[in-house]
Formats: sequence, structure tokens, C-alpha cells
Amino acid sequence: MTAISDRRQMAYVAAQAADARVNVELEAEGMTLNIGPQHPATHGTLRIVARLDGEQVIEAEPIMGYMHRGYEKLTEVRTYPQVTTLVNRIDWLGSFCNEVPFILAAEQLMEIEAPPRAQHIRTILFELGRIAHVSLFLGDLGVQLGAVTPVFYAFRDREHVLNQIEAATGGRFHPNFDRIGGVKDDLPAGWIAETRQVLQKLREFCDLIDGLLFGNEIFEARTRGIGVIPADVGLSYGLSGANIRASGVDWDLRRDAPNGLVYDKVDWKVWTHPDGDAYARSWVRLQEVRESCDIVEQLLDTMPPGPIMAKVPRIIKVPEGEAYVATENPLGEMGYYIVSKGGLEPFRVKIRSASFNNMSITPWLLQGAYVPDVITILASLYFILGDIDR
Amino acid sequence: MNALLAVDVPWWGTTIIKSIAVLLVVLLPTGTVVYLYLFKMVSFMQSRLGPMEAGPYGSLQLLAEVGKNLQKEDIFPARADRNVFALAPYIVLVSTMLLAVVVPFGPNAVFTDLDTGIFLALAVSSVSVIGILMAGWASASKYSLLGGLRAAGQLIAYELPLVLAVVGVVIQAGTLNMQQIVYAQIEGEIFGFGGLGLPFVLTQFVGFVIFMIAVQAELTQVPFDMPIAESELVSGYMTEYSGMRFLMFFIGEFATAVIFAFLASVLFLGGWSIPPFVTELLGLEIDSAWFNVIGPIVMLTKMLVLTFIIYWVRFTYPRFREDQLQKFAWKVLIPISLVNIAITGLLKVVL
Amino acid sequence: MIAALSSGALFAQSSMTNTEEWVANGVFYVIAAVALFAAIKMVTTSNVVHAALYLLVVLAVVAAVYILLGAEFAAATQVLVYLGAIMVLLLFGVMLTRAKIGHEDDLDHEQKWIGGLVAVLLMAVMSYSLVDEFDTIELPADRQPQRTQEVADSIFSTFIVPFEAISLLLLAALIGAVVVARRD
Amino acid sequence: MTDTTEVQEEAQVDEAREALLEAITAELGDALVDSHLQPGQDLWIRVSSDSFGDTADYLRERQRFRFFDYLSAIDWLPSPFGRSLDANVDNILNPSDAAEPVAMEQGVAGGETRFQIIARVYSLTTHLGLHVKADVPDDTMTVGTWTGVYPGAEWHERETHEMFGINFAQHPGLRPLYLPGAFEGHPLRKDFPLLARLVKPWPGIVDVEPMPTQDNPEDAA
Amino acid sequence: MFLNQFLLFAAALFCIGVYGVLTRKNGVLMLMSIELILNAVNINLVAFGAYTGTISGQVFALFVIAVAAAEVGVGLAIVLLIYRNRRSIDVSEADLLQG
Amino acid sequence: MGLVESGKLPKSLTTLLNTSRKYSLWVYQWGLACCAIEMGAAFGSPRYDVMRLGVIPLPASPRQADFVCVSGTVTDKMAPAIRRLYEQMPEPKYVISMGSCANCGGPYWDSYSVTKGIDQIIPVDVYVPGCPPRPEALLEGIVLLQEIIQHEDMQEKWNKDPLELGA
Repeated sequence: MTAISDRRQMAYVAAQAADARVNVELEAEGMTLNIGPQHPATHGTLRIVARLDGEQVIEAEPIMGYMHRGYEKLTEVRTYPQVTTLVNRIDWLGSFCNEVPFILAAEQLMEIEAPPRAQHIRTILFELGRIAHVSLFLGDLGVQLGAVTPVFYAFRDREHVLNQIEAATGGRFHPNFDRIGGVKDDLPAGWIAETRQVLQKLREFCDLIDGLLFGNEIFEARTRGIGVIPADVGLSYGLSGANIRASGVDWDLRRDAPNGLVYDKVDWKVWTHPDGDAYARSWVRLQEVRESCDIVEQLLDTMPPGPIMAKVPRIIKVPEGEAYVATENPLGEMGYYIVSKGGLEPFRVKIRSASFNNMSITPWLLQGAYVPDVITILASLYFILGDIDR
Repeated sequence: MNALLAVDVPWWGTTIIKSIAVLLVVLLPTGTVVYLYLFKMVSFMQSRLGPMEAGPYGSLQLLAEVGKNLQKEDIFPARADRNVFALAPYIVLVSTMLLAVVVPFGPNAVFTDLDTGIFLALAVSSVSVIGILMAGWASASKYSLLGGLRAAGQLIAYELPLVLAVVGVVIQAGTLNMQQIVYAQIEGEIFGFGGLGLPFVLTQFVGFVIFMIAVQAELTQVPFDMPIAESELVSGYMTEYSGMRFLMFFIGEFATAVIFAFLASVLFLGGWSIPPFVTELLGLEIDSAWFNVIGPIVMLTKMLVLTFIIYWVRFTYPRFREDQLQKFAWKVLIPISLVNIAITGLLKVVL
Repeated sequence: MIAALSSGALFAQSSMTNTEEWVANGVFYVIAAVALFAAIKMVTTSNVVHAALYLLVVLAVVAAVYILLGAEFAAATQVLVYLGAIMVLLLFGVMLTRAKIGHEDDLDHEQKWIGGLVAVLLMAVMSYSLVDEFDTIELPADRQPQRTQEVADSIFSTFIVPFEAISLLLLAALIGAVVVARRD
Repeated sequence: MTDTTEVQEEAQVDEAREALLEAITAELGDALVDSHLQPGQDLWIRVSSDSFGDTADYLRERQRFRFFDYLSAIDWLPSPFGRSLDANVDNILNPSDAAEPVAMEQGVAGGETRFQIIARVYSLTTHLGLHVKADVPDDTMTVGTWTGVYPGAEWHERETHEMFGINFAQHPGLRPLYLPGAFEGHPLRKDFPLLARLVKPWPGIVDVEPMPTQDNPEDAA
Repeated sequence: MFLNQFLLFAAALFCIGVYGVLTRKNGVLMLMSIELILNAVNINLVAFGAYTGTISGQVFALFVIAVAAAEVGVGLAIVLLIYRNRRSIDVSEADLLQG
Repeated sequence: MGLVESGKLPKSLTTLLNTSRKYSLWVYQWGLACCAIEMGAAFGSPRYDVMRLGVIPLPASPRQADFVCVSGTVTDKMAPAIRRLYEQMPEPKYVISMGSCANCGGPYWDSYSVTKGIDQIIPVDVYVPGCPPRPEALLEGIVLLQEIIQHEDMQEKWNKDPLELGA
């Protein structure tokens, strides 16, 4: 690219060549095992340096930043609509879900409310995003525990959902569909009926996974009682989403703070599990996928007619102020704290991503775990690297 | 062998023929199993197609693998112990091939008719652990070492149920000779009905199940694949291997599955024989030379059925944790197989 | 090691003809040379794992020698117990105690020559007496491989008492090893 | 949501938040410098720099704010590089070339210093969130740590330290979290330049691009 | 085949084993040298068994193998214990009676 | 292997060897960001099923890989690790750079922590554009790579100068 960044790059590569050898060199007392940065278990690029005694972890430290792309800085030099493109890629699996809280926060500052139909579409896409997101987790969980087949089913059935998202938004992966004041387009013809069929397939997928994994004794033996998080500890680490609900905390932002989304018009249930172990976390997620299917189904039934955009100026300037809006994303609470100075671009955006908090418990959680359990625990906490590092 | 060829070959001739035959007996079914199960069956189970481009339906995929690996750079890690590192895959592969020496494929289609047949086979099968330990240690990598140690611990643990499961068969057949075990199954009777012979899977079902479980563990496959647990140890003791040496481990792994399936079909499924009533229908004698042709085919079929089960399990189950795996061997499999032996012995004396 | 095993397997036939006898002799000298070389390397090498691997070669050759001598069952036992169990255990132990790759210096005592002297003297005495006593004695040419059944019969009849004693010993050793190696 | 329900909800929430603010005002005393209440949305309080660390303990133990949300900081310095469509200052390569400096202006709940810590806690019993702000003294750049009360704050404080250069007294280990060891500077400070931008003006400055069919000579160049 | 070729081979292995036991001070290496000696003895037993045409030689070799297994088990346990307590498997250092 | 290095291979054999390499591509999946999921879809999803083409997504270790698919944002912190991974792979090895971020930095072109293109660190054979590219795009990239391999001159590949970077 440019000359400066080129040279900077080269100098950096040279200087860090030694650091890359860290795999072997981090010898302290006992054995040090370095998992990552690129390791099949870490969903990308997390590195965990664990000091071992035999196969037991004495001390584990996650080393992050391999996916740090400087989001909070970049948002300061982009206009609001451009930021939407960017934030899609924070938690890359639940792409649409990333847009929503940002748009909602901006709407709050501009004191605009999206029309009911737009809210409905938002909520449906939000939940479809969750289904696609979490169903991949269910497959991936199998891979981490050694069962390769579930992940293929997950990829297979996830495609159906992605198809629907693509049909509605034009983007299979990063829709960039949410607008301040509404959504970009209306739903295409026949979409609702197709989505119903897809939901049926997804329910079958949930049953499949339920039988294949959760009904397996080895799976239970590997996950029951592993990585137990007491509710109080989890809360003080800021765990959210299914991770904290699996510890028995009945708290879901969809129900408790439905700002701008229409969950209050749907009859649904917040799933919790008292155990707080890896099994509970996985189980809660499985139930949530099922619940999401129900939510979408009901929303499809009650889809109101009407416009999909509120009146918004063509060039968006957000009035001065500060706002924080969080939604219940697939990974947990995701919020944006926007400071606006009345310009075209945010003055400061603090991105409160779920995985960052969810992972901050790992040093505490991994102490005394066995190496194979480390994998189970990491898998069950379910993080996306982009969501940690931003 | 000589009878099959109906020519009088000198002893060195037989030796050469036998050596080539061993290679064929190991490699051809292994190739079949890799293609059929690793590439195709699993793909179908995961609703995919598997390799399709190399040859019709991807049937030449394995040749492509070999051709490619021949060209690959042979990497030695900088701090590795080069000689040991280089030697390890050979030990694994050749010890596997030695196993095939005692397997009978027909009344005369045997390599060596050893008195201690199955005993020697079990003995040799334990040698491959050494290759794995060598690989793990010599790679100078923590993943490899951990993988090697885990593999060794596991193989030691599961060697025991493996041997004990065989003991039941040996007691019932009254011999260690593999050929005699086959004949014992042909001549056996089920409550006076000799039409099916007596495959020992009927009387030694517990032993059969234990044997197959132990085989799964000996192969270090899911649910017992801690040594090469991909999500933890990258690929265990194989992590640092590339090119041909890796291919040797790769083939060795599948060859072991094939050989153990051969052993299991000899021990439990009547080996190369077909049910005696079918033999009668065909108008054949059990010792007829025809069985030197039918036998291998029968063995291949039985082997394919057994390996199918092995790979079915492999691609469906999650894996055990190391301690659960050890517990399972010591607290479940070994006691059960000991009880099985005791009951078999008791019945043998009583009946 | 593998070669030794396979050569053993090759000659595990029924009684030998003259040519086979001759070949067997040749094979013996080759593998014996290999074994001696490996044994010497084993006691001189400066790497523990290498030593274990050299010992492995020796043990495999010994198994092959058993087969040459018609003791098939002993050979199989040798492979099962020594190669499959003892050596794996040793290697396991060696690797658990973090054997280094490369050379280690302090594996030997200072005064190696005493050991060498003792060994050479012993060898001299023994070979003198052996040559003196068994110089031209050949093994019976018509010897048959010893049947496994005979081994079993004699273990469970003639040698039943030592057999029981051995099993008690193994049990005691098992318990002893567990007691010694326990962490608490 | 219809308008009527919203008004009702706002009214309810307001009461709860006001009660909370009253309680906090009464109990924190001098430590509470300022506060801001946005009806129906959120409550901000600003505490003095010295009492920031102790506030965590108070909020968790006395006010039952069990859930730790996040902790970060804001740099109130107007960007020397400025970027705004109408300002047309996007191509400023050197801070000294910048237009006349804009006065620093703090956001809700006020402020006196350039850097301000912002943290959020949440109560699961009342379902209310609370933003806590605190000024960071310009000279020492140090505030108290929250790690003792909310262990989850550890990573957030490390991040803040790395991004803004703010220190947290008695933090167990303020190592860099994201950036490689050789990295210099604190990226989220407003005066941290984005090198790539300095070298090459942003191509996306024109928000509405002409369609490819339109023959635009400027585009071709 | 001559009986002596086996006996001399065994004798040579025996002497090498003796050398090993005398010169090595690493615990595991000593164990290995002892294995060498035991194997030499076994060859003798089997060779004489083949010479006399009786089964006893082989049977005694089997007994020796069993004893060797026991010996290695206990020996290795001791070595590991030494290693755990002293972080070294140098037997010349383990000359104190108390741990 | 010696023959290949010396380059004295008959034409037909070269074709054969190239073909075998072409159809046996073990891929190391260096999945980094959004693209990793699309790569996973290409490799794992039955709809795309990259195994059809002879690409085996098995190896967990770079030592057994023939090509690496770098998909996603490469940060400066990650760059040395990628370089190291590339060095660990045995020759002949190939690189597919998937997605805008790996190609040139993508939407993070102005970020302070993102490497603008992995071709600054390792040589790239095929670039797959998109943010993220659809799995089909990756499949086409793989087919292109297979074409490259089919027409490759092994002598040239073996005798070329070693990669020099940072000079």
C-alpha cells in the first residue's frame, strides 16, 4: 500500500520475529503450553498461554489483540451510515445484530423512531441472525469435543437461514441493511412463506443436534460440571447472554429492555439453567435457537403493514448528546455508547461487546482445569474474536 | 500359497512372493478403506460428495495423495532428533504389516502358519507404540510430546482388554493358531445345528464388543482420540511430520484398522470361511483350493463391514477426556473381560 | 529391529532343510552382529532415549534368536512383554523425566575403565570356558519347533509351583510399584 | 410500540431513576460532583477523581449494582485532524496546519479535564443502568481501580490504559492488551494520527458516488 | 548350527550388560543394562533347551521374562520417585537413606 | 525428490506430478475474521463442499499442508505468526489470500493495527476479492490455483531464489 505503512510493517515484522517464536520459548517453572494464536480450538486467533502441571492448568492467560482492528478509532473518522458497514464486522457471525444497537443509539440521539413494520423486520432479522449464529455454535461444539459430523449439519442448515437473510437484505453475510429511521428495503414477495419453511428445517436441526450431541453420554461426561461459573462471579465479570443465563440468572435484555425492538408483542420464554457449567451453557443456547424460531414465527404472523422508513434527512447529522443502547445479541449484551458533537461522524463510540466481558473470566475459570477441559470451556463460553478485540 | 500357485517355487521365491503379497494385503485394502470410508462414506454421512475430480468419482484421489507427498519437502524440525524422527514412521508402518503375516486368507493362503499366531499378532501390535513414542519425543514439540505420551498411556491401557478379549476365543477354540481358530468355527455347532458353523461372535459377543472398543482405542480414533485430538494437540505426535513420513503415519493408521478388522473377522466372524451349509450347496469341500480364492474375498467383505463400524463411530462420537478414557479401560473393560474369561473357562470345563 | 523380527518370522517353519539351515546360520551372524553393535552403543551412548532404542534392537534380535532356536512362544512373549510393555514403560518413564534431545554429559561414572576391564576379563573367562566345553557341539539338526501346547502343559504340570510363585511375585511387584509411585 | 404506552413507561422509569439518583446523592455526599438524568433512557453521575475507586464498592454493595458492564474513557480534545464533510479539513496532514483550535467541551454531567473515565453498571433487581463518569487529573493521569470490586474491570482497565494512557492505581498488571509490544502511542487519544490517512486522503470523502454509467471525467482521473 | 555361537553371543551381551551396570549412574540406564544381562541369560536357557530337546529351557526363559517385567515395574517406580524428590535420576546422588 | 529439484524430468512425468499435486491439496485454514466463516462454509458446508475438488481440509498442522488459505484481517500482531506458519509449511506451497482485508486491508485500510495486505509478508498465488467473498468465489480461487499448479514448471519453482523480505 503506502510507503510509510510498508516500512512500518517491515520494521515491525523484523522486530517481532522473536516474539513469534514464543511458542517454544515461554518456559517458566513447569511446562508452558501455548494454545494459539492460530489454533483449531480458538475460533480464530486467541492465544492462551497456560502454565501446566502435568495436564492441569496452574495459570492461564489469554493473549488477545490478534484481531484488534481499532474499531473505536475508525468510527471517529466515518460518518454514521459508514459506521454501520464497519460494525457489521465486529461479531462477524451475527452481523445484522451488530448494526441494531448502533442504529438504535443513533436514533435515540436523533429522537427518531422507526415505523412499526421496520421494527418488525429488524426484530425478525435480528432473530434470524441469532439462529444462524448459534446454530454454528452447536455444530462447532461438536468439533471441539471431537465429533466432526455436527458441524457439517450446522453449516448445511445455516445456509437456509443465510438464504433468507440474503433474500431480504441482499447481503448473505454482512447485510448493512439497517438504516437510521428504519430499514433499507421491504421484504420481498413470498419471503414470509419461505421463512416459515426454513424455520421448520431449523427446528429439525435443533432436534438433530439434541439427539446427536446432547443425548450422547460422552458429551455429557465431557461437559457436566466443567467450567462452573457461579452467578455472582459471572455478574461481576460482566458475563451476559446465555453464559450468565446458564448460571441461573433470569435476565434477558430482549425482555427487560426492549428498546426499539418488538419483543414485547411476542409470547416467548427466557431459558435459564441452574448449573452454570459447560453443559448448561450449551443447553441454554440450544433452547434459545428453538425459542428464536418461535419468536420469528409469531412475528411473521403479526407483521404490520406500513412504511419502512421514518422521515430522516438525507445527510445525517446527529445532534449533540450521549446515548447508550444495548441489545441482547447472540453472544450477550452488545451496546454502543455514542458521544456526538453534532457532526457527521460520532465523536467517540465505546463498543461494549459481549465476548470481551465473557472472556475476561477465563483466567479465573481455567485455573485448575485440565487441558482437554480448557477446550470445552472455551467452546462453551462461545466467543468471536472480532467481538473481543474489536 | 504354493498350492494356490500349483508351481514348485524355491524357498527364496516364496519369500519374495510372500513379501509382495503382504504389501498387497495391507496396502490394497487400506487404500480401499481410505477411499471408501474416509473420503466417500463420511462425505455422504455429512451430506457431501467427497473427492470427485481425480479419476471417476475421485477414485484416484489416493494416488494423487501419494504423488503429491512424494514431491513434498521433507522437513526436520530444527531441534529434532533427526534419526529417531526419521525412523519412527517406519516402525509404525512395518509393525502393522508384520501383523498381516499371521492372518489366514484361505486353507492354504497363509503367510506363516504359526503355532502362536494370535499371540504373536497381539505382541507385534504393541510395537507400534514405540514408533509413536519416538515420533512424539523426537519432534521436539510440546504438542507432539504430549500426544505421544497420551498415545502410549492409552495404548498400554487398551492393550490389556484387547488381549483379554481374545483369551475367551482362545479358550473356546483351544488353540492360539489362527488357522485352527477358523476351523474351530467351521466345525462348531449351534445346539447341534452345524449349518452356520459357530462364529465365535455368538458365544463371545462380550469379547467381540470389548475387542472392537479396544481396537478403536488402539487406533487412537474417536471417541478415544485424545493423542491426536485436533482441537487440543493440533495433531499430536504427527504434528511435525510432512511429506512421505506423514503419509506413512496416515497409511499406518488406516492399515492398522484394516489389520485389526482382519484379526477380528478371523477371531469372531469365522475368518475366510463361509457358513458350511453354503459350502455344501456349492458342492465344495472346506479344504478345496477354491477357498484360496473365495477366502480373501470373504475376508475383505468382513473387513469392510467391521471397518465401516469403526469409521462410523469415529465420525459420529465426541471424544473422551484422558482420565475418562483411562477409567473406562481399567474400571469397565478389564473387569468385564476378566469375568468373560472366567465364565468361558467355566463353561469350557463344564461342557 | 523390524528386520530382526521379520527374519525371525521367516524361519518359523517346520524342520529345516540344509539350505535353510545354512541361511539361518547366516541370518544369525548378521543379526548377532547388529545386536552386539546395538548393545555396545547402548552402554556408551550419551542420550537416554537413544540407549533405550538401542536396547530395543537388542531385544528384538533376541526374539529372533528364540525363533531360530524353535522357541516360538518365548519369542512372542519376548515381543509382547519386552518390546510392547517394558520398553514402552521405560521410554515412557524416560520421556516423563524430560529426556533432552541431544547429548547429556553426566550419565556415566568417572572411572569407566574399571567397568571395561571387568567386562573384558569376564568375557575372556567365559569365552575360554565355553569354547573349551562346547566347542564342536551342534544343535540337533532334526529339532522341531517346540509346540506351544507343550509349553503350556509343562508350565501347568511340572512347573506349577514356580508359576504360582511368579504370579505372586508379579502381584507383589504391582502393589509395590503402585505404593512406591503414589504421590501422597 | 404505541405512543401512549411509551409515555407511561417513561413516567415509571423516571420515578425509579429519580429515586435512585436521590439515594446516591444522599449517600455519596461530596463525592458526587454532577449528575444527569435523561428521562426514560439513562442516568449519569459524575464522581470526583479521588473517589472513583471507592464508588464501585458503594454501588455494588449498597445499591446492588451487581452487573459490571464496561469501563472506558473519553478524550474530549477536539481532533486536531478534524474530519467533517462540510468542514473540508479532511486533508490536513499536519496537526499544526489545522484550523483554529476548537474549545474543549465536555458532554453530559459536565467535566473539567481532557480525559474522563466512563463506566457502566447494571442492577438486575431494578433493571436500571448507571453511568459513572470521573475526571482524570491531567497531571497524574491516575484514578483508582475497580478490579477489587468488579474483577471483570481488569481487562477494561488494561484496555483503557493502553488506548488512552490512563493509569489505574493498584491495578494488578497494566500490561498492553491488544497491541504488540513495540507499539508506541495511545491510539484512542484524539491527537493520535492514523498514518494511512495522512499519506493518502480518504477516498470515501464523496458520500454519494455517481453511477458507473454516468461519465464523470473526475472519476476517470 | 553350533550351540556355541548362541552361548558366545549371550556371553558377549552379558559382559556388555555388566559394563553398563558398572559405568552408568543414571537410574534408567542401569535398569536397561540389567535387562541386557537377563536377556543374555535367557538366550542361554533357550539354547540349552533346544540342545537337549526339552521344554524346560523355554519355560524358564518365560519365568525370567516375567520376573524382568516385575523388576522393571518396581525399578521404574523407584526411579520416578527419585526423580520426583530430587529432580534428577542420578543414582549416585541418591545415597542418603532419608528422602 | 532429488529428481524434482534437479529439474531433469520428462514432460509426461511432470504433467503427472503436477496433476497429482493439483488434486491433492491439503489446506491449512488460517481463518482470521469474517472470511473465516465463509471459508468454513466453503470447506464445511455440504452446499459448497470443497472436497469435490480434491482439497482436503484435514490438517491441523501446517507441516502437512499444501496451501494456506489466509482469510480475514491480518493485524500487525498476527503478521509474524503468519510468516512463521508459511515458513513451517513444506515446499511446494501456495497461498490463497481471501477477502479484502488479507488482500489490501479492506475496510480497515486506515487502521493503526491492521496489516495492509499479506503480500507484504508472504508471496500470494491467488487473491480472492470480496468482503467477505462468497464461498463460490473461494471455490473459483481454488480452481484457479489448480490451473496454476497444472501448468507449473517444478524446476523453476525449486530453483527460484528464496523469499526475501524486509530488505
